[in-house]
Amino acid sequence: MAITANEERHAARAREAATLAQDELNTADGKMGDGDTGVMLRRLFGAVAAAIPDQETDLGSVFQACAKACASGTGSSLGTLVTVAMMTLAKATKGRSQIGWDELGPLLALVRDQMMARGGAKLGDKTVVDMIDAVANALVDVRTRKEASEAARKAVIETLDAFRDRPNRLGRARMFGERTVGLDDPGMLAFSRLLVAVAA
Amino acid sequence: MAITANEERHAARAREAATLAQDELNTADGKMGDGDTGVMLRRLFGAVAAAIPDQETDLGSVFQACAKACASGTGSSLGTLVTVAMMTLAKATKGRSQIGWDELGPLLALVRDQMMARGGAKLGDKTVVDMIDAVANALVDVRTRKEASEAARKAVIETLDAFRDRPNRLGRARMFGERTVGLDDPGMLAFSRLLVAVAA
Amino acid sequence: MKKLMNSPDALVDEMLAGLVAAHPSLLQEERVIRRAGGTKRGKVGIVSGGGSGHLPLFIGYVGDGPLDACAIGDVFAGPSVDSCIQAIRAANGGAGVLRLYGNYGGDRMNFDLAGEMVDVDHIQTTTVLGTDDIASAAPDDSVKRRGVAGIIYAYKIAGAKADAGAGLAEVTATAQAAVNACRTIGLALSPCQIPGAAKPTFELGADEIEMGIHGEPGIWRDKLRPADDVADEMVRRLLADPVAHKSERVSVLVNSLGATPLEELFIVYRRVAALLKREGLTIVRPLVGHYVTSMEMAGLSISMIHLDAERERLLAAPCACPFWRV
Amino acid sequence: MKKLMNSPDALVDEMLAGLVAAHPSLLQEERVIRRAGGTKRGKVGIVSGGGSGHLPLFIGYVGDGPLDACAIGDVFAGPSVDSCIQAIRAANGGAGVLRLYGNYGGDRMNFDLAGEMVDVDHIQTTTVLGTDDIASAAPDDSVKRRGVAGIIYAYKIAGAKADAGAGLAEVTATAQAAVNACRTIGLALSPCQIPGAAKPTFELGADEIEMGIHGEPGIWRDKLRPADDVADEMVRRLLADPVAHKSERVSVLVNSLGATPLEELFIVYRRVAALLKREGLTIVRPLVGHYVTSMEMAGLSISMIHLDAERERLLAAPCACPFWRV
Ligand SMILES: Nc1ncnc2c1ncn2[C@@H]1O[C@H](COP(=O)(O)OP(=O)(O)O)[C@@H](O)[C@H]1O
Ligand SMILES: Nc1ncnc2c1ncn2[C@@H]1O[C@H](COP(=O)(O)OP(=O)(O)O)[C@@H](O)[C@H]1O
Ligand SMILES: [Mg+2]
Ligand SMILES: [Mg+2]
Ligand SMILES: [Mg+2]
Ligand SMILES: [Mg+2]
Repeated sequence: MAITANEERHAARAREAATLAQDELNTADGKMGDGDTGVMLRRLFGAVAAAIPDQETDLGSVFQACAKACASGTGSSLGTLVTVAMMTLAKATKGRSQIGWDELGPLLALVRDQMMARGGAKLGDKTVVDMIDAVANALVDVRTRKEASEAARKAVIETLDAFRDRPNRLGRARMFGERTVGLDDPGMLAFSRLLVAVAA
Repeated sequence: MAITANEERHAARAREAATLAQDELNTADGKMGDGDTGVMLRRLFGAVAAAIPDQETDLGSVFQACAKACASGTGSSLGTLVTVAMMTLAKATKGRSQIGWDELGPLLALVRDQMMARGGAKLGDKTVVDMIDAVANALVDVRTRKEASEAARKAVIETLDAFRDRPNRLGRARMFGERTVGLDDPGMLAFSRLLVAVAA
Repeated sequence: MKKLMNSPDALVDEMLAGLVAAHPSLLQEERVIRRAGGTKRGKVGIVSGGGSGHLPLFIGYVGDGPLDACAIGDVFAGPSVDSCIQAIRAANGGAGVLRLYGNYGGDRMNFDLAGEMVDVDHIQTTTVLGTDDIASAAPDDSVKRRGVAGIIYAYKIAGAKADAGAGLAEVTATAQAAVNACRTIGLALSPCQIPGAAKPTFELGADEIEMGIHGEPGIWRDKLRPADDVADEMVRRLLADPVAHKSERVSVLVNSLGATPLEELFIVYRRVAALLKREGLTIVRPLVGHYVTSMEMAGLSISMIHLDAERERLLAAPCACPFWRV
Repeated sequence: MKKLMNSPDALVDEMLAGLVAAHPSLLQEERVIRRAGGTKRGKVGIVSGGGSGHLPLFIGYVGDGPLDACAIGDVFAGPSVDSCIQAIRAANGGAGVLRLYGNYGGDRMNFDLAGEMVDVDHIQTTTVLGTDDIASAAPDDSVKRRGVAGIIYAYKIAGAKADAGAGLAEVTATAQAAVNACRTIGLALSPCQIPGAAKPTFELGADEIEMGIHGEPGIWRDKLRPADDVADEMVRRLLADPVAHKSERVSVLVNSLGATPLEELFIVYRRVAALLKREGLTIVRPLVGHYVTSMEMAGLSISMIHLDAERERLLAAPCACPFWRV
C-alpha cells in the first residue's frame, strides 16, 4: 500500500473539513488573535482543491500546484506556513508517483523543520509546529493506512490535551500570555481537524 | 388670588419635571424624530431655573430672564418655541407684579399665536401648538388656582387622546406620515408633563 | 452604545475645544467657529450651522473656500439664536452674508430671527436652504425636504463663487442652483444614541435596513440585501427624482453616516460608478468617506449633483479647510 | 454586525475596484495598488502592505509622498508572497526599495520571501518594521511589538526623505528612526466581525473597555470611565514607555478604529493636548480622524512621535495621497 497522486480526494476532504471547521476555528482565533483562522483556511483549501491538476501522477507536480495556489492565495501566518509545507512536500516528492506510509513521518518532520526555519517558532511555543512535530513522531513506524490513521488521531488528541494548559508563546497569541492557558491554539486545532478529515 | 413673581418654585418644578420626563420624551421623539426632546428640555429648564433673578417682583423681568436663557441655550424646534413663549410672556407682563388666574387663558392664546407666526404650524398639525391652544381655551373662565389646575389637567389628557390617532403634519414627524398614527407628539407630551408638574 | 465622553452636557463644548486645539486655522467663540484669518474685506460671507453630532459637518468646512463661520447647537438641536447672530457677524466682511444651512424647523427659526436682529447692524443677509434629501418629501413638495450630506457641494460651490469676488445676489443664486441640482438618499444599518439618552433613538432588527435617514428612523424599512442590490435601489430612486437642469456630468458623494467603514463605501461606490456610467453620466471628482455623519450610526448616503460648466469649475477651485482640500 | 457587501470572498477585490475608481491617482494590479504615475527613476521606492480591513491604511497613503505601492491581503491576513513580489517590483525606480510594514508574522514571512525572490531581479531591498504598539510587548522586548497606527508617521517621514533624493540606506535609517521615536496605545469599545465569520471576534460587556487592541481582544480589560480618565491612563502609559531620543516637540495622532466618531476623538484630543502641554511638550501637526481602522470596530488609538529637526521638516514636506495631504 502506498500514497499516490490521486489526491483530489484528499484535497476535497480538506476543503470540506475546512468549511465545516470554519466557525470553530474563527472562534478559537478570536480568543487569542484576530478571529480569521477559519475564514482563511476555508478559502485556502478551496483554492488548493481547485488547483490540483487532473490526471497528474507526479506527486511533486501535485504539491507544486498546491504550493502555487497557496502562494498567491494567502499571506496569513498559518496560510503562509501551509505554503511552506506544500513547497517542502513538492521538493521532497518530485519525480515520484507514490510514497510509502512509512515515509509520511519523516516527510512531516521535514515540513516541521522548514516551518520552524521560516516562521521562527520553537518547539513548545504552542503553535501548529508542535502539532506537526507530534504527528511526525507518531507516524515514524507505521506501515499501513490504518496504522497511520490511528496513530495520527491519537497523536492530535493527546497533543491538544498536552498543550491546552500551557501559554502561547508566539504570534498574536503571545500577547495574551496566561490568558491563553486552558485554550486550544487555533493552528493546532486546525491541523488536527484537517488531519482527522483527510485520514478518515 | 393671583400668580406672582415667586417663580423660582415653578421653575424648579419645571426643571424636575423635565428631568423626570427625559427618557419618556426621548423615546416619544425617537419614534418620529431624532430622539432628543427629553435631553433638550432637561437642559433648557435647568438653564431657565438657574436664570431666574432673585428677589425680582416684576413678572416681565422674570420672563425676560427666562427668554434670555432660552435664546442662548437652545435652537431645537421645541426649544425655540419655548423661547418665543418666554419672550411673549415677558412683553405681556412687563411692569406687573401679579396676574390673575383669569388672565392665564388669554396669555396662553397669545403665546400660541406667536408660536404659530414663528414656526408656521397650523392648528391640527399635531404639534405643541395644538396642546397650548387646548389649554388656553380650557382656562378661559377659571378664577382660582384650583380651577385652573383642574381645567388644565383635564385639557391635556383630552387633547393627547384626541390627537393620538391623527397623523403628524409638521417638522421631522411629518415625514413619517401615517406611521405617527397611534403615537403621541413629543412636543404635546412635553407640554402636558410640564403643565401637570407646575400646576401641582 | 458606549461613548468616550465626560458628561452629556459638556460634550459639545469639549468637542469644540479639542477641534480648535487640533486645527489652529479655526477660532472658537462660544458656540461659533470661524476662520482664524477672518473674512476678507469685501468678500461675501457664508455662514452655516446646525446641531452637533454631524462632524465633520459643519465645522470641518470652515476655511479657505467653503464657509466663513458656523453656529453649533447641542447634539441634533439647532444653534441658538444668539449663536446664529454671532456667526453672521463673524462671517461679515462688509459685502453681506449668505445663510446656507439645512432645512430644519429649529435651524430656520433661529437663523431667521438672527437675520432680523442683525438687520440693525446693517448686515445684509440672504438664505439658501439645503433640501437634498429625496426621502423626506415628494418631488412636488420639495421645499419641505431636509438638507443632508449634499449640502457640502453647495458649500464648496458657493464658497468658490464668493472667493472669486461675486456679490451677495450672485453667490446666493449660485448656492440655490447647486442645491437645486443635488439629490441625496440615505440608508441606515444601525441607530445612534443621543448623549444622555437612556437608549438608542430607534431599533433595527439584525437583518433590517432603513432608507432615508439622518439620526432618525427611516422612511421605508427593508431587509438587508447584498450591497449591489441596495446600491441599485438607491441609484434608481436618485435618478427617478426630477431635476430641472440635468447634465451629463455629475459629482457623486458616497458618505458614511459614522460607523460604516471605508471598505463598504468603496464597494458601494464601485457599483454606483458602474450604474451611472451605464446611464451615460460622467462622474467628476467623486467623494468617498466620512463627510456628514450622525455620530456612531451605521449606514451611508449617496448624493449626486448635476454640474454645469460653472459648477464644475467652482468645484475644482482650490480650497483648504480641515476636512476638504482641493 | 451588518455589513454592506456582496459576499465575503469578493469583498477585498470589490473594495479595491471601488477605491481605484474613486481615486484615479492609483492603479490596481490584482492585489497590488501603485501610483498611476509610477516611481520616479532614481527615487528609492517605499512599499508597504498587510491585511485588508484597515482603510485608509495602506492604500490611502500611496501617492506623492508616502508610499509607492502596497500589497493587500484578505481581511486581517497578510498579503500573499506573490503580491509582495509584485508590489516591490512596482515600487522599484532603480534605487532600491524599502519594505516598511507592521511587525506581524504572516506579513514578515511573505515580505521576506518576496525580498529573497526579487534579489534575482537585482532589486536591492531593505526592511523596517512598524513596532509602535506598546501594549503588545514590554519595552525590553520591543522588537516583538506590533505595528499599529503610528506607522503612518514612518510612511510620511521616510517618503519625504526618499522624495528629497536620499539613497536606500539613508531612507531606511530615517524610517527606522521614525519607528523608534513613535509609540501607540489603543482602546477598544466594541469588536468587529471578519466578513464571513458567524459572529464578532470578541465580546465586551456594555460597561467594558479594553486597552491595547487592533481587531483582537485587548490586553487589559477595564470598566468604561469618563473620557478624561481614559485619556489620562493612555497618555501616562505612553509617556512611561522609554524612548531613546526624546524631544520637546512631538506630533500626536488620535485615531478612530472605525465606528468611534470625530466628536469623541476631539474630546480625547483636547485632554491629550492639555496633558502633554503640562509635561512641557509642544504638539506639532496633530492628526485627528480615521487614519488606521479595523472596519466597524469602536475605539481609538493615540500615537505620539518625538520629532528631531529633520523629522519635523520631513513631516511638513508636501504630500498628496488620497487620505493625507500637506
Ligand atoms: N511564526 C509561526 N510559526 C508557527 N506557527 C505559527 C506562527 N505564527 C502563527 N502560527 C500558527 O498560526 C495560527 C494562527 O493562524 P492565523 O489566524 O492565520 O494567523 P494570523 O491571523 O495571526 O495571521 C496560530 O494559532 C499558530 O498555530
Ligand atoms: N414648527 C413648529 N411649530 C410648532 N411646533 C413644532 C414645530 N416644530 C416642532 N414642533 C414641536 O416640537 C416637537 C419636537 O421638538 P424637538 O425634539 O426639540 O425638535 P427637533 O429635534 O425636531 O428640533 C414636536 O413634537 C412638535 O410638537
Ligand atoms: Mg488569525
Ligand atoms: Mg427632536
Ligand atoms: Mg433635534
Ligand atoms: Mg489574521
